Amino acid sequence: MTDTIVSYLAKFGPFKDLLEFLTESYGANGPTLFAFLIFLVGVIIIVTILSTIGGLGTYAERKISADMQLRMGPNRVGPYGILQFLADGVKMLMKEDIVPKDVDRLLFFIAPMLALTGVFGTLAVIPFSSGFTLTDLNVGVVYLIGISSLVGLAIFLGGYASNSKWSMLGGMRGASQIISYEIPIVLSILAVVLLSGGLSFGVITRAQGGWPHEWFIFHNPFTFIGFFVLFIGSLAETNRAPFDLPEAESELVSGYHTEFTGMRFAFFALAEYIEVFVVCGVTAALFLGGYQVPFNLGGDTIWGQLLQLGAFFSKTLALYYFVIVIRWTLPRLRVDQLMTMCWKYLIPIALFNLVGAGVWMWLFKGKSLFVLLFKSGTAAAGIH
Amino acid sequence: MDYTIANIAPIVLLPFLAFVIGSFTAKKFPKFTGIMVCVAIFGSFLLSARIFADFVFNQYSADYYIHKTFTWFDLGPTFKLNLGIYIDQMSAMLLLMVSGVGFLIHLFATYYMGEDKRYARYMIYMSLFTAGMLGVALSDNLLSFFMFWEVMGFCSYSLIGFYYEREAPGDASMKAFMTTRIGDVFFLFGLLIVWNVTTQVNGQGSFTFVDLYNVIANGGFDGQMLLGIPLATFAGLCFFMGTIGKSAQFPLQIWLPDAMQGPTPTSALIHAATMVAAGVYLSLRVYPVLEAGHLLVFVSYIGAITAFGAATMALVQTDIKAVLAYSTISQLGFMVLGVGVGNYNAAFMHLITHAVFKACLFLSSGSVIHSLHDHHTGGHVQEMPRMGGLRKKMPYTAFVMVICSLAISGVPFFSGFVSKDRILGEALIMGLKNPVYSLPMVLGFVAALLTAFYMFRMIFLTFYGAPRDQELFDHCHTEKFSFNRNLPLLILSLFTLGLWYSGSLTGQGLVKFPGVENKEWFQTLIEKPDAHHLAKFKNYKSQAWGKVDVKPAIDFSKSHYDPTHGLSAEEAHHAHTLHLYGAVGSIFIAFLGIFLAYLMYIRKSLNPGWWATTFSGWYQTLKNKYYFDHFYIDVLIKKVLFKFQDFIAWVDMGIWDRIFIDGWANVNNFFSYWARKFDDVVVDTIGVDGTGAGVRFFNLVLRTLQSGKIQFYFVVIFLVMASYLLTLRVA
Amino acid sequence: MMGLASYLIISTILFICGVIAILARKNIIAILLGLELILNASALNFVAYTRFLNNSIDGHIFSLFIIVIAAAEAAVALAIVLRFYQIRETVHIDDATQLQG
Amino acid sequence: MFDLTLFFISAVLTVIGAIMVITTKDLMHACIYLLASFLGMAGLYLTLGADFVAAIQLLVYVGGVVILMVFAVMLTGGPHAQKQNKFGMIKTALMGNIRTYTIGGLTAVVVLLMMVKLYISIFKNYTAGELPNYLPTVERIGKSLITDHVLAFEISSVLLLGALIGAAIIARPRKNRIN
Repeated sequence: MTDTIVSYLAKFGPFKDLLEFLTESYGANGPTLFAFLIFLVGVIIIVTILSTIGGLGTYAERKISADMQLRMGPNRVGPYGILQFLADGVKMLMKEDIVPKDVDRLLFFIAPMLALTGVFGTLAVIPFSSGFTLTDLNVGVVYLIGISSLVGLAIFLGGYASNSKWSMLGGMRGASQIISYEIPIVLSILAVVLLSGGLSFGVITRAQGGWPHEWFIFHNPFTFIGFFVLFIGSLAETNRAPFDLPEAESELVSGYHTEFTGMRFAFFALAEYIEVFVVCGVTAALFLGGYQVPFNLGGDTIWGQLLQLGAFFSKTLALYYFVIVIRWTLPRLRVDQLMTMCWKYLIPIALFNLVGAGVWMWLFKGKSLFVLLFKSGTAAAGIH
Repeated sequence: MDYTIANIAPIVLLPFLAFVIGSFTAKKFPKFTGIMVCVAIFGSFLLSARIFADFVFNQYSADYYIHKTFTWFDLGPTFKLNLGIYIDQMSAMLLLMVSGVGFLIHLFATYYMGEDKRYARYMIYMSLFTAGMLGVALSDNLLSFFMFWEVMGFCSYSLIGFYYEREAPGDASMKAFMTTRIGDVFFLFGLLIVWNVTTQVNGQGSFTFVDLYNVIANGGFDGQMLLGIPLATFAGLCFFMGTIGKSAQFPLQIWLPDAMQGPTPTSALIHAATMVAAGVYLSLRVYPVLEAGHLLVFVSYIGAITAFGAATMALVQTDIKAVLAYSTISQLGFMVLGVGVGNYNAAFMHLITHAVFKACLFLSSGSVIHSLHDHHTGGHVQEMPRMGGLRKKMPYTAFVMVICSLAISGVPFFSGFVSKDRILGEALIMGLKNPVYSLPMVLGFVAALLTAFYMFRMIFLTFYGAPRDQELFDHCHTEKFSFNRNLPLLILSLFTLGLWYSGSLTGQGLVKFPGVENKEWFQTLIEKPDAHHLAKFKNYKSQAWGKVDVKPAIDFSKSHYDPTHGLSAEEAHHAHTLHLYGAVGSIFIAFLGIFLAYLMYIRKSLNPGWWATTFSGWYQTLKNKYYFDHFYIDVLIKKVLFKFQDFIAWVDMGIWDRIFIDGWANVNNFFSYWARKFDDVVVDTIGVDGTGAGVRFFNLVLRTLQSGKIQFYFVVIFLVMASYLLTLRVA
Repeated sequence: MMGLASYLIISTILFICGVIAILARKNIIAILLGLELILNASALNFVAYTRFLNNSIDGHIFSLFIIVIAAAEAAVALAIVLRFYQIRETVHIDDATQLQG
Repeated sequence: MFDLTLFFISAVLTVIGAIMVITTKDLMHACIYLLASFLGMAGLYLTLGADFVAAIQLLVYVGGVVILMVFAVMLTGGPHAQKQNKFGMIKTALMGNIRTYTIGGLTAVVVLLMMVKLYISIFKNYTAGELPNYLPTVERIGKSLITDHVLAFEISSVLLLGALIGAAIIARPRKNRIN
């Protein structure tokens, strides 16, 4: 609850006058009203942007997959088919909202909403830039993992509520997959937390520098492996690519959201794509230096913030691209392979990384490999 | 010379080690064992001789002594027992005599027992016995004295009963052991009294002679009464009973004649020279107690009666060894008489001289018996009536035996005369001075006469006259001079001459040798520890064993011969004249005895048969030893002891068992009856069954509670927690 | 309005709901749900007292431990219930009366 | 004002969730309401300034336990487990005999007394002092976990390991299933 977007904006002129005005008029709860307004506006902006990014995600995926398969991809709607997602959105809205018989009505309605709340909940902590993160909770990472596990529950409930065997199977698979991959993700994130010494995204990002050699990915061999474990885990977390068993078309039609039509399905699909973006953002923030700009151009000025935003978005979209590419290259895993991969490979590696990072911290006093090799102890002030 | 353990302890240890090693090698190497024993005894003889030389020849002082002790028991301040060795002039001489005579007897024994199949076993017991006797001579206190005393008792028992195939030696050894045991019991009482008194006086109980003498010197015994008798008298009596038992004095003399069942060297060593002498040595050592207890008169009476009685019995004996046995008893009587009469060093001298010639007599009688082999019975002949005229067959033995008989009968120039004459002289003085002593004096002189008579009776019966059993005589092969048979006898007979002991042929100074003062060692070196001589023991110091002797630092004054024996001139003259009369009297008696024997057995002018028939009553009494055995066995044991035994049995069975044991039984019954009653009623019905019923009831209640319904359990838990919280006093 | 009392009231309500859930429901898993509620109520109390009374961090730590152990307990309990179901074919609480006295 | 709204929302969420857990027939709905009450609890923790505990609450309960419960429900015969037991007897919640009711009533009374006693004492002598402002608690918790409560911390890690392995072994489907 420390430095949020509100505290950042309050530093600038116009917002400051607004603040004084509100404090005179509403007395004690003036600042809270001010914070509320700012949050309201901020949330609206971020949600709309992210939804468009989600939509563009679908577009991007179809375009890239087409490109990889030497075909055109959508180019009818808007220049180069850029507005394809809007068309899909309208289609979704127009579709008839079918509720199958004997469906657990309460859960049927709640499941999509839970998925969306889970995803949008995580937006609060994603560090777009030093100023524009909504709230830089000092338990940010833990909050994020907690909220994102809601999605897993939503998937399961969706599968269960639609009262059909296939969706039920899809739901069970999805839930178990998400839960089991949560562990390696948490462990690798812990490795980074260990290095940066704080749970909040701001602290972690500030602990990294602008240049790649200052990012955590190259900090020491253990975090390097940790990055890939996190990436694989996040793929599984978002039911993407090799791990997209829950909505494996070949076996379970489309898994847990077969019975959902219209806007409910849109929620699920949107939630999925936004979550991919969120996960890539988190990976970027943790390992690729987040909004850190080389030559530490970033700063409190608007331009600095914009530069930081640019850096963050470029890194995240790069990862996003990579995720999409993986979808069309790797074959789908069997369920037991999925499980053995998680429990017998990823988790041990993640544990090894965590211990390795700890030992590295203790052994080299937190200095990165680069600093150790190229700079004598005194010159570099050490990341930590 | 410095006295360390190395030159004192081996005297006792050598024969003892010979016994220990011998007991292992007895079966396999008998010959080796025999030789080993002789060498051991010779070793201790050399050491004793060395001590004797130092004591008598170069020190020559009456109060020169060595006293080394070590702590045997140390149980705190009240009970601390020190043992050790104490050598003064007397024990030095005794050591020399015992080891010397012992060695010669062992030498003879190798001849005498040579062919016996248990030869090694015999030699081992002999060496153990010698170790015991040497231990007695060396020990500085009554306890180790008593221990070695018992070792000797055991050896005499086992040696008497050596021929255990025959039944007689068994009985004899048992008899000897039992009678000496009676004496020892009283000796033990004496020990207890000494311990008690020394504890009272100097706080720390002790048995050593020196402490005993100091206690008596500063009046430890005075005024103490025990059962109405003054303690000193009682103690003296106890010790003297020890002597009576061991030296076969008047009441307990029955065992010595029977002890002749053992082999002759044993009789020579044990029942002539050493063991019986130990008894007299005991009374010599505890003389102050006897004197403090005013027992000297009693002692002299016992001595006189024994001497006379034994002499009379010896007259009628037909067995050569029996005669010698009784002569031993009477000579011991003379020694005790000497002690009683107060002539301390004469008694000791007679002990030494008697040991020498009696050992020689026994050994020679042994060689006689050994050579007389009866083909019919296969055994050796000891009966004098069957002997006679053996002089021709055994010239050496005959010669030796004659010399020793002359010594024992008190013929002048011989040691017997010197010592016996002094005893009789002192007895004469005391008898004239104090009428109480008159009977012992008369008995002493008559005994001396009889001694001379029966000794020469034996000589004439065996060696002179015609051989009465011709066949036996022919079988007896003539004697060739052999080292282990005849040499010891010759040496022993050599030492029966008087001049060794008194520096003058007659011992009375009739024929003096130049420089007689230091030859008269018996007279000068041995001091009677009577009342006023005890003072010197006050500053006696005992040394820790194992330390080199520091005695030479103190110079002991040389003592010299005092012709007046410490009496005033006029008394000395009076005593001297009386001694002269005594000497002349005893010489006359000796020759009279010999002449009578000559008349009776050679000239046959007196007919022994006549004497036997006219005094047949006396003859019979003498024959069966004044009926002592009869009196003891039939009267004392059968009539008195068995009756007493029955009485005790009656008391034990009748009173003790009936009242206490059985009585106690029905007390138990009573209690057990009520215990069972209580057990049935209370414990069973109430206790056991009661609890059973209780459990069943309680079970009912609990079962309903344990309904298995988990939610019900949760409610109960919740209820209990809530009520507990209710009780909490919330601040 | 946000005083200690309101928090205590909320935790009491939770506690009562937990107890009722345990007592009223016949399905073992429902009982476990009730149990979770009770544990949460107690954890809430701890945090509330830390906030309003002595602000020592121990309250937080204790509630953390409650959460951790409650999770472990839930896992084991459900494993047991699974095994019970495999053996008994039913999860009805009244069938689990084997430990009857 | 912001705190108040957060408090109001999470309190309502928690209480309604808890009550619905009891009243719903369907077990799955009970789990979801439980999830709602846990979310409410997290909110309450936030109002109490315990942000780390709220996060952990979210992570553990919302992320783990509820899903566990849902899985358990699915694996043991679904939400509408048959009301009657093996013998076909329909067991209603209120079945029981005099004994259970008496003890139930007794406990209700006792609990009521306890509550009354507690609240009286709280209202009587608890005065809301000046509340300390919110501080980030993560560092303090981390520090005290490692220093003061390290024993409990280590033991709970062992306990979790035990629970992990135990649960896995117990719930393993056995080869020889006894039907």
